[in-house]
Amino acid sequence: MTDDDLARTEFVVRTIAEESVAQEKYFGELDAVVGDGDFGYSLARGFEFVLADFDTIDRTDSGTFLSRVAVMITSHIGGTSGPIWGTAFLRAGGSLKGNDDISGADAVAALRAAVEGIKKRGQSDLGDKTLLDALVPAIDTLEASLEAGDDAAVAVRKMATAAREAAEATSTLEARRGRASYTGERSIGSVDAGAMGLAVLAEKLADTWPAD
Amino acid sequence: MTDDDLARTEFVVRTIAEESVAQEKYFGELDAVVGDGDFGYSLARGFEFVLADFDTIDRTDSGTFLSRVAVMITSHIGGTSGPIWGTAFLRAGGSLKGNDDISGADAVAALRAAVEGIKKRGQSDLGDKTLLDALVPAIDTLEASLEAGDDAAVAVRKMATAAREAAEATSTLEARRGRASYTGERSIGSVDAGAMGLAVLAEKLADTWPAD
Amino acid sequence: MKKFINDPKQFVPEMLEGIALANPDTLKYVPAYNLIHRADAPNNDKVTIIQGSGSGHEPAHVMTVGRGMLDGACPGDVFAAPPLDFITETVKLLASDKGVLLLVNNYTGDRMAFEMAEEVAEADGVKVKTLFIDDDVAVKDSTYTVGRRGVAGNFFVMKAVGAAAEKGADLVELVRIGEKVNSVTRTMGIALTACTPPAKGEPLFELGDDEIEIGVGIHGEPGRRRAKWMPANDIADVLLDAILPDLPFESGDRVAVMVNGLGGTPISELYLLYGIIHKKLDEKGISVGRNYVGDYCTSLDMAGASLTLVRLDEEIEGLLAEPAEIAIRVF
Amino acid sequence: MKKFINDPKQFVPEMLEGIALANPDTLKYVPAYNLIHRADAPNNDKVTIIQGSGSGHEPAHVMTVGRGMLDGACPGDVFAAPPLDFITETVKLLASDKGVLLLVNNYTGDRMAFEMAEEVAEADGVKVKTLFIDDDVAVKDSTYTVGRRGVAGNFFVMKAVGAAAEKGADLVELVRIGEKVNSVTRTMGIALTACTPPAKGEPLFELGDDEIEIGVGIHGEPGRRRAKWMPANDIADVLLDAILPDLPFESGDRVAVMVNGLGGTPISELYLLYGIIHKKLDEKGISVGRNYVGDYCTSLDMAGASLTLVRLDEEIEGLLAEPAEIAIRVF
Ligand SMILES: Nc1ncnc2c1ncn2[C@@H]1O[C@H](COP(=O)(O)OP(=O)(O)O)[C@@H](O)[C@H]1O
Ligand SMILES: Nc1ncnc2c1ncn2[C@@H]1O[C@H](COP(=O)(O)OP(=O)(O)O)[C@@H](O)[C@H]1O
Ligand SMILES: [Mg+2]
Ligand SMILES: [Mg+2]
Ligand SMILES: [Mg+2]
Ligand SMILES: [Mg+2]
Repeated sequence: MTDDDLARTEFVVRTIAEESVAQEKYFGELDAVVGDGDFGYSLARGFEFVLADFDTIDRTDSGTFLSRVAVMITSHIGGTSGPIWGTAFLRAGGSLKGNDDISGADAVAALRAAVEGIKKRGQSDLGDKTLLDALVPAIDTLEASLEAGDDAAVAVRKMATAAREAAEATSTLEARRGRASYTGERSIGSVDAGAMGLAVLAEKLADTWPAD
Repeated sequence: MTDDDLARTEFVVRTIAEESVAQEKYFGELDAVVGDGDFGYSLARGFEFVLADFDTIDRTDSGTFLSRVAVMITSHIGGTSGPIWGTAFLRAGGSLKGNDDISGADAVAALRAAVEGIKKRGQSDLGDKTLLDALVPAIDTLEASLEAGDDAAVAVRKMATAAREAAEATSTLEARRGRASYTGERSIGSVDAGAMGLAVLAEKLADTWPAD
Repeated sequence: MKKFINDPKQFVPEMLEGIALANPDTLKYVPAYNLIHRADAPNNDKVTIIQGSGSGHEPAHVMTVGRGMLDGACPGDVFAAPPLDFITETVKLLASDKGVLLLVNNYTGDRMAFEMAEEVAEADGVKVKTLFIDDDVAVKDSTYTVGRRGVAGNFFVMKAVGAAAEKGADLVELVRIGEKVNSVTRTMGIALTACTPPAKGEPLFELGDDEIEIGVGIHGEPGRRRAKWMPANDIADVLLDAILPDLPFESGDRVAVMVNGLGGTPISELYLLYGIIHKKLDEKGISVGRNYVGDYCTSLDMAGASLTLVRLDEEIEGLLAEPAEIAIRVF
Repeated sequence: MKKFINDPKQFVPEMLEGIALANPDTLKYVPAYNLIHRADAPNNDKVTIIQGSGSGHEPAHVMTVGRGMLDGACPGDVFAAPPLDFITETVKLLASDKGVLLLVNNYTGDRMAFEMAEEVAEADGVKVKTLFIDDDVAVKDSTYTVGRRGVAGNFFVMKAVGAAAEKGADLVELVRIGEKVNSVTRTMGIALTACTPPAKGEPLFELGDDEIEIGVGIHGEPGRRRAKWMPANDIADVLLDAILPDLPFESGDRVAVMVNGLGGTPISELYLLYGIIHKKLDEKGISVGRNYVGDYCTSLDMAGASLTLVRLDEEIEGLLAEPAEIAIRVF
């Protein structure tokens, strides 16, 4: 019921925000290989704002909460990540709006909505060597696990594992989006910063997922 | 007699010029320690001009020859070395002007004249950590050796040895002239570029001095 | 990292404050949005011109705010497009009755932020148009890519529309002029060293003592390929061979030439390079109408340079020749 | 060594050719004497102003030739005073009926060469005066030393006498003005890296990743002392503590401030440093009448900066405000 849902949503957002701040340096190094190195800085500065105002965010329901977070991200994160992550949170929030009993399927649907938002905003798709290449396989695994009847903690762990594998696999891809794409073939051989960042965040969620 | 004198003068000038060009890099490194590193470049470029026009230089007598070389040096060597070395050659030339039977004493007198010229032009004196600190002891030794009856080759060798020792000794001095003086106490511990350059040239003269 | 800097997070704000303090009569600074704007903006008799993009490219663009150039610049952090609200607030503050022209170098992050900002502004009833600059020939343009980058050539678009705006040109006219200038502008860059973003504290990539990066942008990312160092004559050929066939520039053309320093290269080297390029253009029958040598659009402290050519016509050359009064280099 | 360069021996000539090619209407280039001079010089209604010094300080001084500044500059090789004949031939070529003013930074080599040149010129019946600039507070001045160095402060002397000369001031008047400006100008420099002279091919000295040199001149030589890197706030204090007590500059004074880049430092950092210094001067009751931020007098590719303060009076401020048209940075 709602309180639990909201608590869960808050936990997810707070974990993503705190881990993004904690991983600033590492995320920056990932982006420095063939990008411009600001990925870690952008996420960290943005999520610092989210954490600073965390307690005052509108909590009418999970959807509203996520939408408010989306606005904070978009207005405080620069670079490509601001619009991309902002859109993702906005779409997820939208798909959960008014829903006060969020099922596993609802969560998956929200994540799918986020993916659609990223694709539209970034005019990107699977295979372009972006965070999508980690996010989509991760969601597929989460969905399968939940449908197979795993409880949330297990499903989130499987999702994280899938995200990690998929992120590693991006090193074989040539970047077609983002700054990395300017180096062309040279982007092959290193993982995508956004994809690996996403895997790290998913793993943190799995590591800290509260027992029901 | 004149031809010999002139031949000897030409030999000295040519040796100094060729060795300065050959030692460009080393002289530059000497000047780089606490100076601006252009000593080698300046001498090399200047003496390249002298060598290029060497055969056309007025050879009326050794004095005239040296004076002409002085003008070439002053007009083609920049930095402090241009005026300093130009003045030295000019004064030496002046003291030998019209002299067509140059004795060892005449040679020493010419070198003393050069020293006076440098002191006046550079408003410098012994102990300021300049080439004077190698040149003066070198001349003293040359004079003593000649008066003791050594033949030219021996005297020049003794002069070179004295120059080397005196140049090494400049490392204990604090520079009061030239760019090196701007580093103050920090100039102590490294030899003066001009003094060491002079020692190197003297040694080359000793190594190649023609048997009478 | 050895820079004149305090806290890396304050690098951009402290720099902007310096610009403001150095130009008290002509510029205003709004810390909340990294905004530097003309003290006399908005001016309702003139279209407002705003440039976005990240920081680290100075003098572009916060130091090119002034009469005849920009009305305002609201850069993001180093190499990061400005967050949405920087742009929307800047547009609100500087909007003029004649409208607002947003100049944006073509990068994913900037594109997205400014497209969103344009929507917001229009919703607020502001007349606004966005102009994307993409002059970098190092990037292959194709439907599969994000298109070419906007780099130093941005200067010429900025200068041309800035001059036209002073003379009262309307928004539609400015877009026409800007697109025209962009369409005849080509740039290619070469890096001798990597740059060091304040937040990272170390060079973005390793480069050997005898290596250079060919085809770099202005965000410190590696270029298209790495090569051994080569003499300035050969570098000039590499740059010209990439630029000339692209438009193409041909014998009989009259051009503006910019040899732009990337931040760590002294102007002596830039003029040396300029001389070589000028002579090579002469040989090809291409005459130099105007030339620009110096740091115009940098990549922090990167040693390197970019070459920009603009094919001139009477209109463009006239606009480039118009006066401008900006923050930097006052004699 | 990674520079835009061909043969190191041709570094200076090729740079000068680039300057000439970039300014065909306003400047002339005489290769034999490394001379860049105004196309309209000599002008018999105006005193001719010539600056010597070595190369490697660009834009000083070959790029500051033009209306309101220099009539000609004949630099020696990198960091080397010009040979005597460069100067004598330049004076012959540019001598005007109103006379010739030679601006010389105070270095042994330059002093000697220009004193000799002055003798020669006078022998040729040319009216000539030499003005020595020595604004560097890093050097202790005493009868046992060669005196203080002339560094970035040279710009203000050049600008002031250049402006006065345009208005017809005679030689005596220019010397008075130049000496006055020099007497109220003080500079202090800090290096973050060593520079690499083309002929040497490697840095002049080794400096650790966390070390800086305090009290450097403009010839790449080490400074007065080495220190650990410190934040810009502390660097500003080091510079001000060296400069302020020296004149001294006091509360109530109105000054011109120059934050000069030494060649390898981007303008973003210079403005950051300027902002800090501006605020510290405010606190001390010293008001900034004019400011100059950028590369004015460099040490090749050295990363670093110098701070120059000039105590203004009506005459000096007026002359500094006069227009000038020189080679660099055309918008
Ligand atoms: N067009 C796009 N669509 C989706 N994701 C993208 C796109 N462009 C970049 N990304 C993601 O953003 C990451 C880079 O983020 P960031 O460094 O903030 O962007 P920028 O390239 O502007 O510096 C990339 O690693 C990639 O995962
Ligand atoms: N005032 C002076 N009098 C005599 N010799 C000097 C004087 N100043 C410098 N020197 C000599 O010149 C050498 C440096 O020559 P150079 O590098 O050409 O001069 P600069 O200091 O102008 O670069 C010094 O090592 C010193 O021996
Ligand atoms: Mg990035
Ligand atoms: Mg020297
Ligand atoms: Mg970025
Ligand atoms: Mg020198």
